[in-house]
Amino acid sequence: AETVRMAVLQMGTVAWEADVAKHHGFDTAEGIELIAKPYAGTQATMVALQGGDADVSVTDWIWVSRQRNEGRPYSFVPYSTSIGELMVPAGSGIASLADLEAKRLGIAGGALDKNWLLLRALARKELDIDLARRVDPLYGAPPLLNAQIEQGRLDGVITYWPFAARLSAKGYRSLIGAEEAVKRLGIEVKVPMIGYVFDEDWAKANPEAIRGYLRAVHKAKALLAESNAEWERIRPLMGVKDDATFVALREGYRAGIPRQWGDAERAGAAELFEILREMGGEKLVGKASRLAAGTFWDAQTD
Amino acid sequence: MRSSNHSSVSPIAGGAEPSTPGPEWPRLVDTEAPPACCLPLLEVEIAHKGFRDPKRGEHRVVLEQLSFSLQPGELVAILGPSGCGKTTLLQLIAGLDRGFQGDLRWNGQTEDGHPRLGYVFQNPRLLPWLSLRKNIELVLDGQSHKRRRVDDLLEAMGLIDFADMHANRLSVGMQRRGALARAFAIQPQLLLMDEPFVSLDAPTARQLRLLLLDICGRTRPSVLFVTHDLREATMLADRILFLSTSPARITSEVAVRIPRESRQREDLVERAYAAVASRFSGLYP
Amino acid sequence: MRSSNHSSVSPIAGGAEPSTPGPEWPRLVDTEAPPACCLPLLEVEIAHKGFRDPKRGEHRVVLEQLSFSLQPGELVAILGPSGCGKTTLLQLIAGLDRGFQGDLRWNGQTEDGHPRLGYVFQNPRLLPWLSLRKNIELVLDGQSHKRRRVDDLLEAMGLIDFADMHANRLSVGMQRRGALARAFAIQPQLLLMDEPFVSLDAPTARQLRLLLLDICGRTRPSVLFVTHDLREATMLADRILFLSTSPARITSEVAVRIPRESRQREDLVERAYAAVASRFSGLYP
Amino acid sequence: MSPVMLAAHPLGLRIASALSLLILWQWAAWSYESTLLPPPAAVLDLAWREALDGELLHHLGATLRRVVLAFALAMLIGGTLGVLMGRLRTLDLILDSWLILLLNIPALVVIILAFVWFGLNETTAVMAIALNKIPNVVVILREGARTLDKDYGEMAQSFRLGWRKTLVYVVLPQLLPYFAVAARSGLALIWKIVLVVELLGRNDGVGFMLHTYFQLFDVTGILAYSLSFILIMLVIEYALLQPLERLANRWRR
Amino acid sequence: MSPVMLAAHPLGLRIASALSLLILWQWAAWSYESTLLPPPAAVLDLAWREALDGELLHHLGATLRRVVLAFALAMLIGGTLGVLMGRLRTLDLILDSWLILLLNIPALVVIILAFVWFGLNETTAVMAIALNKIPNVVVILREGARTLDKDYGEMAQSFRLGWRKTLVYVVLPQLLPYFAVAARSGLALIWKIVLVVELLGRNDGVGFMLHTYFQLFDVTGILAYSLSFILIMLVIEYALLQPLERLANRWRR
Ligand SMILES: Nc1ncnc2c1ncn2[C@@H]1O[C@H](COP(=O)(O)OP(=O)(O)OP(=O)(O)O)[C@@H](O)[C@H]1O
Ligand SMILES: Nc1ncnc2c1ncn2[C@@H]1O[C@H](COP(=O)(O)OP(=O)(O)OP(=O)(O)O)[C@@H](O)[C@H]1O
Ligand SMILES: [Mg+2]
Ligand SMILES: [Mg+2]
Repeated sequence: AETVRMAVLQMGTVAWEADVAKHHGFDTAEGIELIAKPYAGTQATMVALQGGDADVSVTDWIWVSRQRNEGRPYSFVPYSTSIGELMVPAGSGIASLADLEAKRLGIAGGALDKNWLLLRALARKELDIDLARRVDPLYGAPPLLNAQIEQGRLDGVITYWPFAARLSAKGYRSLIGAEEAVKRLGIEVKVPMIGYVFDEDWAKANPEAIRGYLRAVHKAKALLAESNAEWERIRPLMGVKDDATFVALREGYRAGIPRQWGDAERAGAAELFEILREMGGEKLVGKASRLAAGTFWDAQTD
Repeated sequence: MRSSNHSSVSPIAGGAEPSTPGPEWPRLVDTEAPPACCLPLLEVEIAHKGFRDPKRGEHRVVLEQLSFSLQPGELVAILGPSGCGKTTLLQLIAGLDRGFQGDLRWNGQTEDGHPRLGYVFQNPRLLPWLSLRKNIELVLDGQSHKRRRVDDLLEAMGLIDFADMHANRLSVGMQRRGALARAFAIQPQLLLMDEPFVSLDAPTARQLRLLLLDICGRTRPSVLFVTHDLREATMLADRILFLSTSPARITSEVAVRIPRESRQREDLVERAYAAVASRFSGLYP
Repeated sequence: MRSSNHSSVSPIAGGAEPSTPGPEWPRLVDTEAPPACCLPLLEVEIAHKGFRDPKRGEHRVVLEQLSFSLQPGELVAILGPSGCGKTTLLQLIAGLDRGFQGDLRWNGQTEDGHPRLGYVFQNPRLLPWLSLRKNIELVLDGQSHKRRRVDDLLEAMGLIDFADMHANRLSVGMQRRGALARAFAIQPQLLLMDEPFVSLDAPTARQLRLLLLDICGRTRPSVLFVTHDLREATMLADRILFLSTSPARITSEVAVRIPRESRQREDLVERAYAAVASRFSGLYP
Repeated sequence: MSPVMLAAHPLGLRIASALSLLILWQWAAWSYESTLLPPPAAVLDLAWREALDGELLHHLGATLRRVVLAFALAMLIGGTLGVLMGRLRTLDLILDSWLILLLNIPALVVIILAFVWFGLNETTAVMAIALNKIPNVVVILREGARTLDKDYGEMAQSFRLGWRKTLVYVVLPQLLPYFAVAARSGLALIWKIVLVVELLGRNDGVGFMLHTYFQLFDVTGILAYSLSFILIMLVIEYALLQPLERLANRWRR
Repeated sequence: MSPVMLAAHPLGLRIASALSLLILWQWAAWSYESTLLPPPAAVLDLAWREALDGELLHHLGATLRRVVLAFALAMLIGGTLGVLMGRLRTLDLILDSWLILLLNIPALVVIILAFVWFGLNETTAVMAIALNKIPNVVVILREGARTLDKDYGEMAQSFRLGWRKTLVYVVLPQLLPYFAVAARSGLALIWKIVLVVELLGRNDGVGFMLHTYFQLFDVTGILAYSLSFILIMLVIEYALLQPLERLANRWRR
């Protein structure tokens, strides 16, 4: 069987999925051997992919498009539609984007974070304000921001969905999610933001491997979507201490499973790229003005 | 070497014939005290001083049962075999090493009872990163005519041309003169000197000895100096202490009675020297 | 100081009266050469040696137009005022400083033309982190009876009890003896010594001088040594070179003709000393 | 020992060496031909553009401010403590285990704890950086203080120089090489730590930008920012540290 | 200068000092009462459990292996280079700018580039760590080599000791304090860098675990892993470095 090495974040969602696939032998059933390599940071999984230490990793298509423009043909298959949320304390007076005026807002992932850019785009469209100038932003590492808001040092955080889920388990509420922001920005379809990313040349050279791999992980996804028992089984991998967090993570994961991946979604992605390019500029998307051709992997439709 | 429990001050007057030496030096019993006037500046009474060798854990006794006193204005020379503990003795007196049994009694003039100290170490110990002049100015407190004083001293030492050189670029003899200048500069009340005039050519050494006498005449410090040169000791000292090999004790003590003002007269010194030397030939094994 | 272009070797035989000194020292014209036998071991011809003071950028001349030669087995003493450049001269000869104009011509026996060198520096320069014994063993190559040789030497120096002490715990005089032992240990063909016997008490110093003569009698090294003690120079040297103040040149040269085997006789040495001394009194300004 | 031949043109040698580095890089970029190793020109171009639009200078300034503040703090506290520990055996015994703990605690842990306990603000950031550097300075200067020459100390003591003169003229000159080591390796260490701090919880600074570019895997951006800061370090080195050191070492033979 | 009073019980003093640290921590944990500062017992408990199920020891071992290898490599290469640069002015001039570049390049950048160019394997990891440490060692030993006493060098030269004896008996003893500094601050530095390396490209090691716990913001876990490693460092310090140093410094008065 061909081996497919997958870089996963230790205790991250992708690692759960990989574990399910392996546990139930989905990989061998599809004629491959899946090897999940754990890393301690999202950056590390990307280093692994680029350093040739992994065949597949998980990231967004903006990155893929940018790499393709620079001559490195990575390709993308949807993994999840969830990206992030703007979380505020339960009793917070903040009810809408407009209320963020002069609030201390933690932003995970820096100034070019997609959640942040989408919310800024939305604020500009709906309220005609530049959120970046209205709030008092604090960029930081997501776990640190969670700790800060719990200590009452922040009025809200924009963070990735697993961290948002942990907060919601503690009674924080979501003011607005990135998915909703996309919708309000005029893109009706659910666009998957992050996905399995791999080297196109490798995939073309190993068509069986990539096909088998994708089938195996989709089986795992399907199982996780249905079975609560399966979630109980992988619970030790999740690093959760309480049921509320456990449930929040489970439901968050399920909500993000992409249901559709057709031309409408791709067109939505192109629109979204346009919005993000406007907000993030060249720094985010590189020199290209359009989503690079071939960013989305096509050979899977068999 | 003869073992002796007693030593006495045997006066040797310049010009006069030396009194015939006895076969043993009886212990000093305060008879015939040195040119004393009043209270001694310092009474040294060292019962025991040793070093532990960290390698072998052995304890070596260096000084034992050593006592003498130093009068104000007195010049005392210390002679003794190499390695017997002369430097150690000066270190104790200077307060640089407190790890000994015994007592140092000061009857000083300064507030803390200790006199102002000038120390000419056996190695010059000038700070190499400072110029010669800075080395000397360093030990002077904010005197106003600092620079004048230093210049005068350097002039007298024949070092004025080298005042701005880093100390480590001077020859050893020059460094030694620098160290002398440093000790003289502070106008010490007690001057400790460890072989101050070695590594100097004869004319320079003689000139510096005379300078020392001159300074002693003017500011009257008490001086305790180590030397291996009996002639030098005879010329400069009021009293000479002879130490035994380690553990060092004072084996004998000789008072030299050349008047201060005639010490530059070589004939007198030579005569006194012959007397002292004849007595001590063969004292060290 | 008298300016002189010429100096000559004036022989002073032990026991004989010195020839009357002329008012000026005519230059050495190879007449009356020292106890020469064959080719000199070393011919020194230094045209110019100076130092740049990095602080003031000034250039100071230290040695100028200095030339002499050293015969195999010869003992030569160098005297000169403090700071005139004696140490610098030894450094040049030892090859430690190549920044000079002039020439050193070796007619050596070893493969590279340079003789095996023993150097007693003006400061002992023993490595403080090694014991005394290791310091000496260090300079010996894998000889088999290393330890015996070192022990014998330490015994002769009176240091055998201190063989295992770290060098920096020894007194200065003991360190100096250690440095002598180190230089003697390698059985040098050329022995450079910079004031080797200072900081030693008179009996020890005398004993070591005799040891040096003994070694010279046995292994016949050429010896060049600096001293400030004319009496010592007279006792040990075949020839004495007098240097002027900087820029140093050889102002005069005296051959001392005491036979090697009678140099321990104090009366002969004293007589020769008197002769040399009377001639040179007042030579240094 | 040092050959004099080439030493006559130290500047020439320096420039040649720097140039050869550049050429090596250019050559490697050509032969590798990938955005993972951009050529110097591309990096320079980006740095230039970023400098023009003001971003680069702003971030450099922010980082530099933190570096300088933390450096001064660490040298002062660490230097004092190090010298004292080198001289006073009891103090050394007491603080030794604390020192090793602090020396080996991961920067990350200190920074996280500092941020968590004292909040994500500028003061905490500078403190956290200094706290990471202090044990390093202590270790270096403690070692230096242990090697102080007793001879000079005795000289100072017998001539009653007093602690101030002793410190300035006797102790510090002997510690100078150790201060030089602490300063040079210290600037480098601080600059490494400041990156982590900025990565974890600041809105500006070179570390913040490096992290942003790292997320996008934009090597050109990473190099543009690191090299700009290294340039500042080079200027500090050649315009400040080296002349100072030369001056202070002039006395050596 | 050092008071002798308490020095009679150095071990007691040490233990008292370590204990007081523990007590301080316990007290802080009590008064703070939050998962952000767990009490010592909780940390110890976790460390113990992790040690029992084998995970902790595995990660510690992996990190230790990397630390030791990189340390040896860095000391060897950096030491040689540093001494040579300190003695040979020409070499110093040539390599100086490279050195400062390497010294100030962020660990992150070196590690990323190394991983991307040479692949994510153990050799690259160790190399990347060593490469981060080498300039530090060079800087320290270069400074040391500059302060070598000319007197002893001249002695070695005139007695024709040859380079081997000169190195072992004349040069190295003088460089010892600098080696001690390089070793101690170096171990600490390497241990900081190894964390970044393990974060970015290894599947095990303390750094890997620290970051995992960081993602979960589990301070207990973070402390358990850091302290376990610090414990190893303490052992190295007290069982190896300090006795060695004492032995080597015995000659000092
Ligand atoms: N490295 C140096 N830099 C500058 N000047 C120096 C250096 N070494 C020696 N000198 C100068 O050279 C002159 C001669 O020094 P040298 O040590 O040779 O004297 P010396 O004859 O040995 O004196 P002494 O009898 O005092 O030992 C002195 O004026 C000294 O200042
Ligand atoms: N720090 C030390 N540790 C161990 N022994 C020491 C120490 N200092 C001195 N000694 C020993 O004490 C003895 C006396 O040393 P000291 O320096 O006082 O002799 P000295 O009389 O001055 O000799 P010299 O005439 O050679 O200078 C020597 O045997 C020496 O080895
Ligand atoms: Mg002495
Ligand atoms: Mg000299």
